[in-house]
Amino acid sequence: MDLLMGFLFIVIIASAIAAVELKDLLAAALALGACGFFIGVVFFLMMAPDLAIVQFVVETLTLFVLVIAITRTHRRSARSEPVRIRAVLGVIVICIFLLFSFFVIPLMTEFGSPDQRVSQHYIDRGIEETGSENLVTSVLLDYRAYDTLGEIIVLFVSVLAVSLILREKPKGGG
Amino acid sequence: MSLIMRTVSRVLIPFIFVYAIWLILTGHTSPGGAFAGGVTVSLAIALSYVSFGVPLTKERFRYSTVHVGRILGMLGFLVIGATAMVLGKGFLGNFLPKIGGHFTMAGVIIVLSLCIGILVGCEFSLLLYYLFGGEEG
Amino acid sequence: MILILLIIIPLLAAILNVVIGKSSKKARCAVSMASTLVLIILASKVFKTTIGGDIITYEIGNWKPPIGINLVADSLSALMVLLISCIGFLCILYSISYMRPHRGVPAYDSLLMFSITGMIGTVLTGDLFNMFVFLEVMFIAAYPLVGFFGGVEEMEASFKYVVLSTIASVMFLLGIGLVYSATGTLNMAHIAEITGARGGGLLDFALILLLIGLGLVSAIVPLHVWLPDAHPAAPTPISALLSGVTVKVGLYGMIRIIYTMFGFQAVPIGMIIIVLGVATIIIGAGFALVQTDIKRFLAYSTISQVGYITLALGIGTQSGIEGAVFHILNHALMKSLLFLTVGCVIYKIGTRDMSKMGGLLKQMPLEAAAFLVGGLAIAGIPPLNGFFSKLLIYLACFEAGYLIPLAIAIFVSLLTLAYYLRAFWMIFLGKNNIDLKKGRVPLSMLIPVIVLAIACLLIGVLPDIGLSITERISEQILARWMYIEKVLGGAIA
Amino acid sequence: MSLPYLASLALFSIGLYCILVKRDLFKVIYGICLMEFSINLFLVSLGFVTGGEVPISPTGTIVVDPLPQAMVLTAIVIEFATTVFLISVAIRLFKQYEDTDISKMRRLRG
Repeated sequence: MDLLMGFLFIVIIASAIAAVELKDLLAAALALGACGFFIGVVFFLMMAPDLAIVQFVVETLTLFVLVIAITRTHRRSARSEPVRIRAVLGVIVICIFLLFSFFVIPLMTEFGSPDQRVSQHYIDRGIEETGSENLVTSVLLDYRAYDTLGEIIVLFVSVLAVSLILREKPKGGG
Repeated sequence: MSLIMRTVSRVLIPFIFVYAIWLILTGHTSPGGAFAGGVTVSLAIALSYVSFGVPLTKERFRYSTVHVGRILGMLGFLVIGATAMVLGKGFLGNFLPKIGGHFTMAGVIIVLSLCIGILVGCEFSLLLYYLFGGEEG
Repeated sequence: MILILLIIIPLLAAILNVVIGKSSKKARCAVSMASTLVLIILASKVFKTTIGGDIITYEIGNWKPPIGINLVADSLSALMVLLISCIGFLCILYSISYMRPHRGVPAYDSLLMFSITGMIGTVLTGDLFNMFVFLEVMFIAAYPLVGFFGGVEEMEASFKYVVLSTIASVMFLLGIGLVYSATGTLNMAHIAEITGARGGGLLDFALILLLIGLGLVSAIVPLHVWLPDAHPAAPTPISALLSGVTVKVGLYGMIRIIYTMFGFQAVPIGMIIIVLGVATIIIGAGFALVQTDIKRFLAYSTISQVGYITLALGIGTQSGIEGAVFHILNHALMKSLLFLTVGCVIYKIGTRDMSKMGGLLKQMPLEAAAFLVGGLAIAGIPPLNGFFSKLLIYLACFEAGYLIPLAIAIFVSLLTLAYYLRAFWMIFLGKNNIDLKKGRVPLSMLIPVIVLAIACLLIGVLPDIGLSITERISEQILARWMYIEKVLGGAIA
Repeated sequence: MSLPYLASLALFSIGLYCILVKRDLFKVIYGICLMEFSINLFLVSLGFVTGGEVPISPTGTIVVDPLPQAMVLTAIVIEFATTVFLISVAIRLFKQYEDTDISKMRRLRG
C-alpha cells in the first residue's frame, strides 16, 4: 500500500505542477481536476470513503463550473511571467517548504499513530449514543452538528453572494 | 446537443436522482451522506443543462421551486434544532428514538440529512442557474 | 440558552430577509432592526452577568465540552457581542437612507445580518474548529458586501480580499491541524488545560499559523494590504461595520488564543507581536498622512490604531490587556462614528476626494462637530475616550520597560492629531467650491452619528466606568484556570 | 513514514507559488484550490491509523479517527463555496476588462 500511495503522490504533484504551468486554461483546469480525483483516491486508501465520495462529486462540480466560467470568458491561455520574479518567489516558497519539512514534521506524531484523546469516545460509544453506524455522520450531524449548521450557512450565503455579483446592470455609487 | 446525448441523459438523470436520494437516506449506515447526495442532485441538473440546453432546463427546475427548497432546507435544520432545545435536549440535540447496533435508527440524523440534502441540491442548482445567466425572478 | 439565542436570532432575521426578498423593503429593515434590538437586550443581560466574574457556558446538543461543541461567554466575549449588536443596529439604521438608491437589491440586508451572525458566532464559540467555521461565515458575507456596488474598483478589492483571506484561513486550518495533532482535541479550554501542562515546539508553530490567520482579519502589517482597498470600496455603513467591529473580531481571537489557550508565559513571541504592532502603527499613520480619498484615509487610520492594540497585546501585562480591551471598545465607537460622519458628507456632495471638498462647516455644522470629536478622540486628546485607552497603553509600555515602542507610539499619536486636523481642514474649512447635491441629511443618518459622538464623549468624561469594566475583563482573561474549570466542569480525562 | 505530510506540504508550496507568481485570475483560483487540497490531505492523514478500520460500524478496536474526516467534509464544502464566489468575481472582472490578466488591473498588481 505504501508503494501505491507513493505512486499516487507523485501523480498528484505532477498534475498540480501541470495545473500551475500549463498555458491553456482549460487544460490546466483538467489537470487540477485530475489532482482532485487522485486526492479522492488517496482518501479512499486512507479509510475515508465518505470523503472520497464527497471529493469526487465536489471536484466534478468544480470542474464543471470552472469550464463554464472559462468558456464564458473567451480567453483561453495565460501569459507567462518574467523569469526573475518566478525565480525569487520560487526560492522563497521552497524555503518555506524546507523549513516546515525539517522543523515541523519531525515534531508531529508519527504518521499512522495519532493521539485519539477525544475521538476515542466517538469510536467507543458513537453507535449507541447516536444510533448512526457511520461514525463520520454521527460526528457531523450529532456531536458536532453546530459546525454543519455553520457550513450550510456558508453555502447559503455564497450562493446569495453569487446572485449579487452576477446580477445584470449594477448601479454605480459611492 | 446531439440526439445520443439527449437520449442517454434522459435515461441517466432519473438514475442519478435515485442514487442521490439513496446517498442521502443511507448516510448513517454506509458511506455517502447528505452532502454527497445534494451535490449529486446538482450534477444531474448540470447534465440536464448540457444536454437539453439552458431554456428547457430552466423551465424544468424553476427559480421559485429551487428557492423555496433551499429556504425549507435551512429552516428545517433550524426548526429541528429548536425543537430539541424546547424538549430540553439542547440545541440540535438528538431527540428522536435511536437504536444502535446492527439495525440502526439514527433518530434526528436522518431528518437533518434530508434537510441538508434538499438545501445542498437546491443551492447548487441555483448556482448553476446564475452561472448560465439567470436572473432572480 | 441565552447564548444560542444570540446566534439564532440574527440568523433567523437573515433568512427571513431572504424570504421577504423583493416584496417589501420596509419589512426587511424592520426585521433587521427588531432582531438587533433584541440582540442588544440579550447581550446586555449576558454582559451584566459576566462582568460580575461569572462565565456562562452552553453545551450544544447536551454533549459535554471536549466531545461536543460549547459556547462560552466571559466578560470579553459579552463586551464584543454588545459592541457588535450596538454598532450593527446603528449601521442598519444608517443604511435605511444611505442605501435607498440600492434598496431594490434584497441581498444587502440579509448579508449584513449573516455577517453579524458570523461575528457573534466567532466571539461566542469555545471550540477552535467552530471558530474557523464562523470566521468563514463572517468572511463570505463580507466579500459581496465589499463588492456591493459592482464597479471595477469594488470587484478588484473584493477579489483581493477573498484571495488573501482564503490563504489566511488555510493557514488557520493548518494551525488547527497542528494543534489537533499535538493535543488530540479541539476544545479551547481542553487545549488550554493540556498546553498548561506541556508546551512544545509544535504548538509554537501552530500558534504562529493561527495568529497569521487572525492577523489578516485584523490587518496587522504584513497582512494589511487588503484593508485600504476593501474598506473604501464597501458602502459606508458596511465600512463602519468592517472597520469598527470585524477587525476587532480578529483581535478578540488573538486575545483568546494567546492568553486563554496558550497562556502568555508559555509564548515566546511577545517580542514579535510588539515589533509587528509598532510597524503597523507607523505604516498605517504614514500612509494616512498622504491620502486624498477620505475613506482610504480612514482605513489607513484603522490600521494604525490596530497597531496600538497589537502593541498592547504583545506587552502581556495586566495593564497592557486593559489598554488593549479599552482601545478595542473605544476604537470601535470612534471609527464607526468617523465613517458614518464621512458617509453623511459623501451623501451630500457625492465625492470621496478630499481635495474637492472644503468650506462645509456652515452647511454641516453637526457633522463637523462629530468629525472633530472622532478625530480628536482617536488622536488621544484629554477629555475624550481615546485619551484614556492610549494612556493605559503608554503606561503598560513604560512599566514593562519598552521605551522605544513608547516613544514611537507617542510620536505617532501626535502625527494622528496632525492628519486628522489636516483632514478636518480640507473638508470643513477653507474655500467652498462645491455645490451640494441633495438637501438635508436625513434624520436616520444623523441619529447614529449623534449617538456615537455622545458615547465617545461620555466615556471620555466618565472614564471610571470604562476603566473598572476593562480591569474586570483583564483579570478574567488572565485567570486561565478559572476559564478551564468553568468550561470543563472539573470532570475531564 | 511521513510521506503524506511531505506530499501535502509540497502541494501547499505549489499552490502558494501559483498564487504569488501567476498573473491570471484563473491561475490564482487554481492556486487556492491546490492549497485547499493540501490542507484536506493533511487533515485526513492526521487521523489515519496504521491498520485501522473504516469508521463505519467497526468490529475491532483500531479505527481511523472520524473527527478529522468530519472536519475535512466541512472544510471541503466551505472551500467550494469560496471558490465559486471567486469564480463569479472573475467572470465579473472579465466582463469589465475583457481580459483575465491581473497585471492590467490597477489594484491587484503586486
